[in-house]
Amino acid sequence: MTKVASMRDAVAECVRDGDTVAIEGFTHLICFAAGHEIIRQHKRDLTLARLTPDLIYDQMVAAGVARKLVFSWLGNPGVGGLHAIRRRVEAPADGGAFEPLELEEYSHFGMVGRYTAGASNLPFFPLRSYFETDLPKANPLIRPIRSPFGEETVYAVPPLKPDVTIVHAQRADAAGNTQMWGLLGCQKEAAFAADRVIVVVEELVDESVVRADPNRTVIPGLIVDAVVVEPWGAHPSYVQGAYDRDNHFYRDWDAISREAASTQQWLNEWVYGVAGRAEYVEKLGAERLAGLKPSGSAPSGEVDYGVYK
Amino acid sequence: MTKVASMRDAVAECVRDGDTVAIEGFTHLICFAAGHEIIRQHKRDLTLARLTPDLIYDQMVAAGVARKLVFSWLGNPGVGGLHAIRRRVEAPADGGAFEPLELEEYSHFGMVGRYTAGASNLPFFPLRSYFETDLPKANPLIRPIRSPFGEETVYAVPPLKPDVTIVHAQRADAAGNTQMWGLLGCQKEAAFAADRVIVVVEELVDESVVRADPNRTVIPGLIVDAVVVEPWGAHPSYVQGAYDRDNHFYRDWDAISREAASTQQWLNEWVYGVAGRAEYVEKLGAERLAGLKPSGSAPSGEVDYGVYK
Amino acid sequence: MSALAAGASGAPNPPAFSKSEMMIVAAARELAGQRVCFVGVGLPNIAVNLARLTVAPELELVYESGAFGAQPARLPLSIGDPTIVTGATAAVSMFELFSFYLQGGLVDVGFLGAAQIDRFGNINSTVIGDYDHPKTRLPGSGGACEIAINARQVFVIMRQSKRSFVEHIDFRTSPGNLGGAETAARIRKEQGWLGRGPSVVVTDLAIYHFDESGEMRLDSLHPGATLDQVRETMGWQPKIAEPLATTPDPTAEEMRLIREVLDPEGAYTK
Amino acid sequence: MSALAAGASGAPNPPAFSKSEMMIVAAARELAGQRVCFVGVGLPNIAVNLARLTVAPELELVYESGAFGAQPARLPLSIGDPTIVTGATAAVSMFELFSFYLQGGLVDVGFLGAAQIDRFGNINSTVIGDYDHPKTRLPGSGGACEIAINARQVFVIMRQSKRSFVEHIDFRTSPGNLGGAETAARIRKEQGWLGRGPSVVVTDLAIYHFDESGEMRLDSLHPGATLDQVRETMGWQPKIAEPLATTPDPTAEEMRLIREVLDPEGAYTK
Repeated sequence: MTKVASMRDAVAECVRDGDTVAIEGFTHLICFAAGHEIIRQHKRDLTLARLTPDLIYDQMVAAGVARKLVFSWLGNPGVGGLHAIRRRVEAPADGGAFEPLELEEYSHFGMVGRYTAGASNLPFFPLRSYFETDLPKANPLIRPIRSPFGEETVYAVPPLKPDVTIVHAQRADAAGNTQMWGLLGCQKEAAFAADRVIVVVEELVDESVVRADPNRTVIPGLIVDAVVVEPWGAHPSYVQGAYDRDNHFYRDWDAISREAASTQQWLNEWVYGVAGRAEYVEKLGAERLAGLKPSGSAPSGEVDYGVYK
Repeated sequence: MTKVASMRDAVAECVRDGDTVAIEGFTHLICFAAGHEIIRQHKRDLTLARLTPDLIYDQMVAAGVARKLVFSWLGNPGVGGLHAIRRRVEAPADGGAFEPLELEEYSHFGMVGRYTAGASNLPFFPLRSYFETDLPKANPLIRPIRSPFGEETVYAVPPLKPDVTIVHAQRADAAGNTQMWGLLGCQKEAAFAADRVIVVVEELVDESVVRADPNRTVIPGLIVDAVVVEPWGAHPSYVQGAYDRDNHFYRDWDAISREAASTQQWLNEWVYGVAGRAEYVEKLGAERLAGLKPSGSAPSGEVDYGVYK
Repeated sequence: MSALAAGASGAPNPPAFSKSEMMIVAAARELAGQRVCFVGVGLPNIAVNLARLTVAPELELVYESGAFGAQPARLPLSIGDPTIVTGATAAVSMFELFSFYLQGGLVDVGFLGAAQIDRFGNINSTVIGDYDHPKTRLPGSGGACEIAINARQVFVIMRQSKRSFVEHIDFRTSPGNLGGAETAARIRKEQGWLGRGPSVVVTDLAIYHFDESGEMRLDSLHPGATLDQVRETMGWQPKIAEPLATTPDPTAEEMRLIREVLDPEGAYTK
Repeated sequence: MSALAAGASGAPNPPAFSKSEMMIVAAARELAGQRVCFVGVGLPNIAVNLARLTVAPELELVYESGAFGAQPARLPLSIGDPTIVTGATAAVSMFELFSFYLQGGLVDVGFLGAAQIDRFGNINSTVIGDYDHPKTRLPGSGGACEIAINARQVFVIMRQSKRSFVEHIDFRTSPGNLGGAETAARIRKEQGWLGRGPSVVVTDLAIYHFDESGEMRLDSLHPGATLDQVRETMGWQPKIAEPLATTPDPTAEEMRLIREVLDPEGAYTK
């Protein structure tokens, strides 16, 4: 039974107003294509969870889809701040144009622990972070817990169970068995923690490709609701082996997003103004895409699983 | 700097009387070669940790190296009991010949959680197991812990930090960067939890082989003390892609181990009577080995990491 | 276990079958409609593989050892057989398996064997006798304790005898319906367990399900088995369904699959 | 940051260098003898790569994003650059990275930047002003909170100013020596932390270490920087080492590596 769907259908069916949505991927494999489709479908009141909101949530916040962020590091890596988000965080009272945005803040490991607890049906996840910091005061969901062995106290974070998790990957089969390589982030934990999962891939492959290397499978089709085939779907983020991070765009965004008007103009052109990712890719142009291709191939080599009859 | 060592030197240097030793591997990649060397070196008073003590710990217990087992399932899978261990567990008082063997018992997930806590420097690991069972009464180290979020109580197990963990794998480089495929068990968690790590491999490979596929690396050289190259070192367990489980031996062991005398005779012939694994393999004979080779090759296929200059 | 029973259903040329074969077939049939099954060592291994070839073609097998979506080229001799990895859709660590698949609630049916079981489906697989000075030291929990708690439902497959079907088990390794359905349901709810506990027990003589009070009820006698045999091999007076069914004989196809495809050497069915 | 300082060491043809370059070089030198370094975003990225090419050839880089033993073919522009994965010895999940590598105690040196730091090395990277109504919303912890707790020692690299070197930080994101060495040592011991806390702060003007009381002590002034400049850019009166050293100029080789090999576009050193 195939789960292959268009991005439009996958988002329409899986993402509902008011949902908690996690588009994960740590620097790598961030699915901008899905974020843009959520904007185009005018979803509202979303709680957006991600370790690093990155440009994708800055864009989604600017487009008005979100009422809350759950995160651990809020910035444009190596460039600076996220201006659309900061506009709603720093001036909630005087700037009548901007509704306040609720923030729920952890550390990286705290977010990883939250997804892990969510995926494991644990009521909490323990970690050594937070002791003697102000984070538990800022976020009352970070709570101390005493070890039943000895005197140590650690902190606990609650499970995070997104309504929808969206992950990008190099490839999947039609049943949703998904393989990825390079930086793995917490794509797996976020997917297992979610009620619904959309996998977006560069390439749809035959089941036999997946079955040839079962240790490479990160997400089993069992938990996947839709498989969307969307080449370049992670741009300006990247896909190991397929294309590079578009660092120029990350820098350009700093200027684009400094004013609400220029931000809206960009959204009009690059999100509302295109029907979907294929049109966006065409608009980027062949030259830009070519500049993002790896300069060469770095094959993994093969291993042998052996036939046992 | 190479960490390649002979099994004799690796065991002599890393395994000390009184140590807690974990030879891990769930059905797959169980390093019998290391267990036999520990017997030959007459190590004493070891605490042996493993989810499934399997034949290897039955042999080590019969040889008198152990005073305690930490485990979750005590049997010869698909065959029956472990007789050498049962002799010491079931008749501790009347059988003067056999010293009692201390048992510390968990469930599979409890053992996995213990290694995970050990590897993570956590004072405990929480899990939903044990509630309304007699296991916490039998083992006071299984303790209830109340969630700081809501009314739920889960159980906690304490960290397990072996003095030495020994894992078998398909391949490693001389620095100890280790790759394996097939069933992964809890080799990784047990290795990260340990103070010292011996990796035993079928094949020593150049660093470039490991670096070609960084996602395949399960154990980094950083935590490895010795790399022992010992083809067939897992027999009668198996190595995915290299050789099959010797199910006949697992069945034969049931008869061999039923009496203390026949058990000792087997140890004399197959452990004390050989200098090391190479001689053991020669003794097994070409025909037996040939019967254990996979019937064909099942290549994983390659993926491309891309060159980014 | 080599006792053969003639088919009792009046079908033409009923195949002869052993008690073990009947038990495997009955267990396999109970899997109809299930999706994800956690496969432990022993009889469950052949029962689930039979189900996949008959009543539950969509059944996904999660092996306790970490293989998912296995397509074994031979009947795996153990749950750690290399043939369950080659060609599987995923091979994962035990941390992932127990955390995300089992405790995370993805397993519809967990199979358990048992040395002792009581009327509420509580299970002992640890010791016979006193824990510290056991008469018989059994393998212990393995994954049984967490399967009982986390699998959406639990199937038990075991041979029955006065020593195994007992009024009081010597050690509770895996919780069933505890002291009855009410307590069990309350605790499972309060504690956020995803599992609903035991739902079926298949033995060499009969099939049991659990009634509203959480107690085992004899629902179907295997062909050739009698109520007297059942009573003689239980430590309590069982509740009996009205009417009491007779388990349909293994079909010719089920027998062919067991004997020719799944277990030609008779490793499970001797 | 384009202010150039003439070399003060009297070496022939001393290369001109910027304050940022001096800061990177000084941080790199502090890594001599270290084995495993956790690499965060920004300046640490270039400092550790310089150290690996000079004083610490055995240094193993653990990137926060999950790459270990990276051999980047270009200077990674971010900690998530694909070039740090191709040819690495391992690429692991963040769960594994934070659980086993960092919290497990394998990281010798963790690098932190900061928006504010106090005399005891406590760090703020969350907000300026009130948490609920901030004047400036900063990125937040990322991994900084757990790096401060778990790395065996912590190096801080940041530019100094009255706004960043403050008597009281507005928010404690990462614990340093808390209220002093005694409390910090007690808590770290009682709680089983493997980290010993901050050990060095490198700024654009100077190098600081921490004395027995856990307080930052000015140990070395960079060439061209004065005590007055230091005092004008700190919110407290710093302890000053006797004698106060002068940081040796960047060597020609260090400058060549920064400008020609590591950062030819000047992304970090502008």
